Amino acid sequence: MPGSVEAGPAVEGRPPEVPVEINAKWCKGCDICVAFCPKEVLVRPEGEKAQVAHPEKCTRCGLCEIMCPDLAIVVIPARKGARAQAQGGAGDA
Amino acid sequence: MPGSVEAGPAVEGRPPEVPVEINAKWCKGCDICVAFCPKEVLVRPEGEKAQVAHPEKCTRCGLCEIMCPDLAIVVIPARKGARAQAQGGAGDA
Amino acid sequence: MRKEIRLSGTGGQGLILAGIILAEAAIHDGHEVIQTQSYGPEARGGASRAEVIISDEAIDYPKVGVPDVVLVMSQEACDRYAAQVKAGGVVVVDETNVKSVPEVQGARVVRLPITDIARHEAGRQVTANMVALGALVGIAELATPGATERAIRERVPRGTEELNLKAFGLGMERAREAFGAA
Amino acid sequence: MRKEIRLSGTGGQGLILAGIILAEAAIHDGHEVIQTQSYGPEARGGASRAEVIISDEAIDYPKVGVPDVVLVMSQEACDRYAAQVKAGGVVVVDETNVKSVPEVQGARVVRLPITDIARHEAGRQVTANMVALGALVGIAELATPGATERAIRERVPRGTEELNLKAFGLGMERAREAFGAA
Amino acid sequence: MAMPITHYLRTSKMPHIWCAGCGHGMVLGAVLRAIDSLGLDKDQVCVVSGIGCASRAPGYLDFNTLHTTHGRALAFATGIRMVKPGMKVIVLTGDGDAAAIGGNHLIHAARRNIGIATVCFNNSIYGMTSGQYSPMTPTGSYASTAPYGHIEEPFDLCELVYAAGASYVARGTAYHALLLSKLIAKAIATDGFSFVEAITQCPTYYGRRNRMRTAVDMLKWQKEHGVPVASAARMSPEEMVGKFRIGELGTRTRPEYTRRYAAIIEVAEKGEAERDA
Amino acid sequence: MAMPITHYLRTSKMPHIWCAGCGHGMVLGAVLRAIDSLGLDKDQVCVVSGIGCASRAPGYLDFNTLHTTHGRALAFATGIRMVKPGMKVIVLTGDGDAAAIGGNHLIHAARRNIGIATVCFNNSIYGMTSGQYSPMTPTGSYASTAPYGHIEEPFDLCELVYAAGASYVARGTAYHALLLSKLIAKAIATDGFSFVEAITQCPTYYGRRNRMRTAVDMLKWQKEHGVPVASAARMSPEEMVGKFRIGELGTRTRPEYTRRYAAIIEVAEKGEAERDA
Amino acid sequence: MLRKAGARLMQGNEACAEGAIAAGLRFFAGYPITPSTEIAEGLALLLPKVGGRFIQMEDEIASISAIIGASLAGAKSMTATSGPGFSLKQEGIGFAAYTEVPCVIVNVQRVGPSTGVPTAPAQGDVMQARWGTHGDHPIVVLCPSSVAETFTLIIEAFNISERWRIPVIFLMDEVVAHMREKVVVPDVNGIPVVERPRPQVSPDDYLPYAAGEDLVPAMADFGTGYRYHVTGLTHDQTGFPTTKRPEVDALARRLDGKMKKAAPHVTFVDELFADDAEVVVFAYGITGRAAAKAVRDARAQGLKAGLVKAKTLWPFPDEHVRRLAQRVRAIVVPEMNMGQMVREVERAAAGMAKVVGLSRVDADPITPDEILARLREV
Amino acid sequence: MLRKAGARLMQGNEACAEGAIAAGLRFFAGYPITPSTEIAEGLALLLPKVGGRFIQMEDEIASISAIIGASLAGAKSMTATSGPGFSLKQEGIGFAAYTEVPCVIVNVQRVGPSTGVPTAPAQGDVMQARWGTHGDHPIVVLCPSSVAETFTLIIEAFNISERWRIPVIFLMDEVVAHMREKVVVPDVNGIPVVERPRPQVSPDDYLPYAAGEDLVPAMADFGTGYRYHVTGLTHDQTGFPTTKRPEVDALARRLDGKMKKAAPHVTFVDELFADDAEVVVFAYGITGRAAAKAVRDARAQGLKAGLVKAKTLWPFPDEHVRRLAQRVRAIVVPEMNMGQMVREVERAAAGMAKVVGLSRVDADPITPDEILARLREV
Ligand SMILES: Cc1ncc(C[n+]2csc(CCOP(=O)(O)OP(=O)(O)O)c2C)c(N)n1
Ligand SMILES: Cc1ncc(C[n+]2csc(CCOP(=O)(O)OP(=O)(O)O)c2C)c(N)n1
Ligand code: SF4
Ligand code: SF4
Ligand code: SF4
Ligand code: SF4
Ligand code: SF4
Ligand code: SF4
Ligand SMILES: [Mg+2]
Ligand SMILES: [Mg+2]
Repeated sequence: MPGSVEAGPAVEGRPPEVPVEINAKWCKGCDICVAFCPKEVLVRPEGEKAQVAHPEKCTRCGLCEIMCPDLAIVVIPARKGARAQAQGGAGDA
Repeated sequence: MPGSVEAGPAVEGRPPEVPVEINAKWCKGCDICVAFCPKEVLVRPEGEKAQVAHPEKCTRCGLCEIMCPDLAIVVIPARKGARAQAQGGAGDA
Repeated sequence: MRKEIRLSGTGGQGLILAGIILAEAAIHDGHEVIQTQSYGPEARGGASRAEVIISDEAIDYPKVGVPDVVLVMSQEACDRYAAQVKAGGVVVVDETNVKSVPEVQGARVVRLPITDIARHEAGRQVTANMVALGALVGIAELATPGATERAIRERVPRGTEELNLKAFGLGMERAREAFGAA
Repeated sequence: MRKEIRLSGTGGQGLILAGIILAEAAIHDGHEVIQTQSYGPEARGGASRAEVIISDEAIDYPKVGVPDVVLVMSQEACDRYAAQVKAGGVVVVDETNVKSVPEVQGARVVRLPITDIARHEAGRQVTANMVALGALVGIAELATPGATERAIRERVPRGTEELNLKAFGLGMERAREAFGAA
Repeated sequence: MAMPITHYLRTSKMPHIWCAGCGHGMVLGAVLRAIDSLGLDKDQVCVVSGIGCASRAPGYLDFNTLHTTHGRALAFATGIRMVKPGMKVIVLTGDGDAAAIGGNHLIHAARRNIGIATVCFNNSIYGMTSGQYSPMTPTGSYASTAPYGHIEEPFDLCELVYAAGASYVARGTAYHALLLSKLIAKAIATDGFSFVEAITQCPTYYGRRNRMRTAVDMLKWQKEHGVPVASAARMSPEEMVGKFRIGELGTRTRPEYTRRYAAIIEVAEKGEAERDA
Repeated sequence: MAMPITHYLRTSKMPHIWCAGCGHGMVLGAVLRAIDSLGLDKDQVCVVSGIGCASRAPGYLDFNTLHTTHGRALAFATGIRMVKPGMKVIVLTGDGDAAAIGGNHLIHAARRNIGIATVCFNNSIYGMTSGQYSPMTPTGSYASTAPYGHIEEPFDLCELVYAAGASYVARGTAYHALLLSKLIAKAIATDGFSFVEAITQCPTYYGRRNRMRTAVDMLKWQKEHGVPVASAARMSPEEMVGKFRIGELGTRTRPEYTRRYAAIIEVAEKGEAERDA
Repeated sequence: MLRKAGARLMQGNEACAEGAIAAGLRFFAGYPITPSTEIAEGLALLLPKVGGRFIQMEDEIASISAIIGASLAGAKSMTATSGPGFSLKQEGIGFAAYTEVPCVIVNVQRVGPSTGVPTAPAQGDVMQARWGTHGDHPIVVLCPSSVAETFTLIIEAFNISERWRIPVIFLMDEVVAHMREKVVVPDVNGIPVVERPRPQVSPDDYLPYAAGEDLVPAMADFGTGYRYHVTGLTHDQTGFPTTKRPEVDALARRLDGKMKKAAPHVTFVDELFADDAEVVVFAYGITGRAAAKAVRDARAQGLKAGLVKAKTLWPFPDEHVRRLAQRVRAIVVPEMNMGQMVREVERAAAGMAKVVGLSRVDADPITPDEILARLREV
Repeated sequence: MLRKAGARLMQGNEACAEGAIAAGLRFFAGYPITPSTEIAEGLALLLPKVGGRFIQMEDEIASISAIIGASLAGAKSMTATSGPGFSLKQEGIGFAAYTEVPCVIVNVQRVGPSTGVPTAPAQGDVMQARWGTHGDHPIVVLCPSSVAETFTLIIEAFNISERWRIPVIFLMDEVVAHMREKVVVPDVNGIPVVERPRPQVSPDDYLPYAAGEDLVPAMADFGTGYRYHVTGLTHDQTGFPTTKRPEVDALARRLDGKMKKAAPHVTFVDELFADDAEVVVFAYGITGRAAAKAVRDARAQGLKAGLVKAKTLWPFPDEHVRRLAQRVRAIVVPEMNMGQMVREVERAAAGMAKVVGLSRVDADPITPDEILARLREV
């Protein structure tokens, strides 16, 4: 049970360092998150696991989390608002 | 193979004696022909097979033949016309 | 004591039920008992032949061999089974349905208009099986009348007890008369 | 003559095909041959390990015991199989994928950047299996180059013959250099 | 009719085993009249059934006949049709045979649109085994395995088979015997999978237990409850409650399976296939 | 979401065995988000599957889980539901498992309207056995057993299940993951039989053979071909050619099976039955 | 109990249904087939009276599947069928055996193969009952020869199945199923009812396929807080799939070992005059009744005959037959098939006694006279 | 023929598919299952090339049903599966056996019971192959131990099935199915192909189930003017159902008799050093290969070992084993199951030789060393 996943939602008042956590043990490198992140936050160098390349661009839309087939991504919610955005994400289009 | 059934359609020019032939070996006495003959041509005394009681009333509508579950009835066609009537019989209603 | 009984006729005459009631009566009387039946080619239609073995001892082999008592309630059954009876046994024939009885050697043949009795005297043809049962009990003492009456009460559809008991009584009565006279 | 060869790596590296081509080449050379493979927990995914036995006599038992020649094309395969080699045998290691080789006793270890050769010299990474095949043929003389080339021509998808033969040739060449130097 | 019905019967096997008043004989008659109306060559007709009272039908018919295992008639028929695409393959089956144990073969034969005509003798019960409920037993009826009244809803079998992909689906009744025989003729003539649900009576096990004492009662019920599609179209949903539609319920045109396969053979004989590419 | 997804996972069994890019993981995520949205007690959820890649799902889930034989999940689930009508019984199945070998159990569970929610992971192929055609493989596609191109037509599975009697049928895709999870939540909440077809990708055996090289390509295909019911209603049949509808495709209200059975028990315990009458 | 204790006339199938309820049956799923149908019909009526549930499924495969599901949910479960349906249930039986889910499968034998003669008796499924599903699997097969025995033996069937977590095949024949006999129904309290071993540990400590000395793992009902996994794949102690060689081996050997542990407790054999017999009949089911009569008749004629009537067919009473073979001249094995259990008797006798089969395959039961004749020959 | 004669590398499943076509296979219906799937995949590609037809059915029951139908229509037919599917096909197999419809059923064995280990080998279905369906039925079971043998033996399977109108079970194991070996494909003309006996009489005189001396009735293809009836009910010579006792008896005994007549023609056993052996191995399938090596190794070590490799498992080579038992000290029976054919060897040996099983059930094949060790022990 990798710690990064277990970390779960951030504790109120202590903002998470990264908006998105990727469980490298579970990631199989399918590129789905990379391809569908609307903000090009993620990258995956050949032969490696997905990585957060541009955390600053992340809107916490949640799309990568719900689309990762390996359940390897957790989007850490910002204090408020971020989650709502996910509901209207491209995943539902 | 009872002869009565094998007799088949009447030979042109020699009118059949009875309009309806009932193969007693096949009849199981279900009363369907009796109940649905529109002209009350047929009867079935208790414990016996169906019989033609009133041949004169028969219109050769063919209903008894197509409704007999034991394929025990053959309506002998009159020289012409009779068959056509069957197409509009109650069986189709 | 060991008695083998075969009840034969056509489907719908209620012979299985008669066999069951006879068997239950024998249990009430404290005997061992087995009831079997034969089927048509497939389940549908049910049996037209019921057999009962009543014994004082445990019954090993459950099939009737040569019966002591044979009931025939149709011509076909009569042709097939009437002659297969133990020497000294009894064949009970429903005269209403059976017109000719083959020669039966060494056994008594009792003729009774069973179905007619049911129809006209008991009041309903469906009680022919009870009339027949009465006849069997009356003639061959297969079970005590009391035990049989109890078995009838327990088995027949609610509300039909009296009708069936009446038919049973008639059968017993008429059989005794006929048996005496046979 | 009897040689047992194990080709190991990960799914998708084309090792089964390499094993098949090696086996067919051996048939062209007039030998008896068996090729086997191992599967994952279910059919899906296919095998990651192929084995070939080449012999002059009929082969009774088809499973490879301790192989004469081992090819390892992934770190995991190397960790598992490199050390299981016959004394006097050869282990061929794809340096591109294998970073550390465990101690192997009594056998020669030949290191070659197989995948890199495929990618950069043959021109396509998918030909790594042919480079490896060339290496095996070059080092261990499991089949004649001519028979192997014929087998490659017959097996690979139409239109890719030359690419694959090139990769095979490169593998053979580089292996002979390396083997000499090992 | 060009031929007397006995032309198609193995008369030495008659009378059939069905009970007095059983509607199966009426449906069988309709099948034979349909075949006769199409003028088929007896040698080129193959009749296949499963197990049940209905499925005993082929034994009486002078065709190539096959009485298979319970529920599998369509799968056997598929093999026959694949090998002899020129034959008329007809499946005669019961509601239990077709819709209970055989339900999967039914929907798949329909999906493939293989050229088999299926006539389902629907008596709403398992006759052969003496009256257990079937997938076509109406809710609330009694059956030997529904002593408290049946709590399941039946299929609309025609709708199901059509949803599965059949080319032709229709419903008739034993009572509407001439209509039935026309529907069956149409089904047999269909180039693709066709299905006719023939509502029929089992007086012995369904009727008696459900307050319809005789076959005649049951036929009257059929007469009163079967509504021709054209009339049904004019009726309100309320008026249709408890009633059912009879006639052609669905037709569509799609290529028949064995013909599609013949095209594969043509390609393959020339040596073309994805794998070879 | 009230709980992180790992709350419902047997994390020690992860990573799962599915291939990189396999849509099954996405559908599984949708299932878990649906369960979470309903706030179900893990002890009172039972997840049943058959055999196939899709059917490996229950092994990863921290519920009462049962991995049965190929095609029979719904029949096993029926037994569970009958004995424990208070439990949420969910079947996770593949298109082969549900619609090929399991087709009969599917239509009968729907007919009975037994309270089981079924999610069919439809990747149009038999993934587990390496790519043979399934009853959901589109005509013309290639598969290991269709080397000349597939000649059968697939089911419209939602239509079929609805025609069989289901209370709720819906279709979603792996790509439309949030919609999918809402549909599944609705299905689980349904009092009766419910069915969700989840279109998902098998890049390994379907995609590669059919000119969709990557999972991303296949997801784009889903995005482009899945049309929400509301939009579909505004589109012409021509515009819909090659496309499919997603969303709720059928809902109806009928009494749930185990509740009907409970009424029988009530009657029987009082000693009433036709036979006794 | 549904019916009062005491002497009653019961049909074999009725005794099967009522005995099952007495044993604790609470779920039945089936598909009608002659000559087993009365079992389903009886249970459709009786089960809801005791709060149990009956369902007629779409086929036999669904039926066996449903009872396995029901058993996992905690209910004692049963299905009933005849040959064709029994063949269809084989895959499900293998699943139950491998996952160790208690359940009882009744097969009322009729003339086979295929559809055969649905209303006539045979004993043609005795080998199938042991070997019908693929792969090695533990199984117990019981076979009654009277209605009264049906009542008591079906209770044993449940008790064995629950105690050992082994599916039990209850193999009747058409004669026993359809005949009616006197049965003395015991008082409820007189009926020993066994429950499956349930876990004594907390869910956290529960290993669903870890077994103690008796090799029987404890079984939790679904929905009681033990959230575990059940699979027909080869599994380890945790219940999850494994392909590790030692674990694959361990499961196969534990199941085999469990069956061996259970054997002495589940092998029921009746004897009649066997102690001093020179020739014995080995028989089962309805044939055992004819054999009893034949043996009595033989004794009456001065022939030292004896009877071994197996109520448990599988595990085969090897030891019993072996001991017997050491002291008798010959063993006659009458069967309503072309010779099935006789092969087992031959194997167990290992050449120590002459073994002679007696086959009757015309859809009628073997008679005492036929057996007697064979006894006099050997 | 599809491929040129000559030496080729072939996979076992490929040899099965190609051999079948060489034998005349023209219809295949199947449902995919590991480790048999390559047979179906191969035939999907190859059959249409020879004008044959392939269909993937909705399940295994439909598959066996379809091939029986196809065979009645005149095509040599086959299906292929593995354990779970083989269990499902049992009812259909019984139908084919009873109606005497030629067909070949391939079962590539994997670890069972139930889903087991789909990709790993076992020999756990050998008893099921004989007894899997209900009722007495004739059946032939062949079992190859190499790819080359697969090619030739599948041809025998068709020839036997057609000649004797008996379904033939072709029992492979995962090792043989998936390994590749050199096969010398014979020239088309070198392959003996047998056709079913077709009627020599006119349709009017045709009795579809009346048999001559060989007890095999002539079989007309559907659609060729012989309009006859086929049923899985017990039938008389005309093919119509019967419940008459003598006819029921006659059918059962003819089928049994036919099997006995066929036996000498269908029982194939290979021997290695068996003539002067003191201990022999009885083996089959892939285990036969390990045994051959073990026996050679034993001889090399001076142990007079021999091998009997059964290519026909059923009818069991009783006589062969009996004769052997008379002259050897012990028979070792290595099997990838908990001990199945060893029971038959025990029975046939009837105490004359020691019979010792050797079970391996961890999903790996038995090695020559394991067998050698056992040979040295006994
Ligand atoms: C595998 C199998 N299961 C069950 C049966 C028993 N069985 C024979 S016919 C039948 C039902 C027949 O019902 P249906 O198809 O509706 O025909 P009907 O008798 O009503 O005409 C059943 C369950 C069987 N023969 N084989
Ligand atoms: C009785 C039986 N038949 C066949 C198989 C082989 N088999 C395993 S999974 C499968 C198909 C799975 O396809 P699907 O349900 O679509 O699942 P996917 O792998 O595509 O997710 C088959 C045919 C089996 N295990 N059991
Ligand atoms: S979607 Fe998931 S598995 Fe795929 S690359 Fe991204 S993190 Fe890895
Ligand atoms: S949460 Fe949205 S924006 Fe942020 S990485 Fe994921 S997909 Fe991209
Ligand atoms: S309908 Fe036919 S069977 Fe019925 S009484 Fe009339 S003739 Fe007889
Ligand atoms: S033909 Fe018409 S009128 Fe004449 S008897 Fe028959 S039903 Fe009556
Ligand atoms: S039982 Fe019913 S279906 Fe069967 S023959 Fe009799 S009436 Fe017809
Ligand atoms: S084979 Fe296909 S369905 Fe199976 S895990 Fe891989 S991608 Fe998914
Ligand atoms: Mg019906
Ligand atoms: Mg799939």
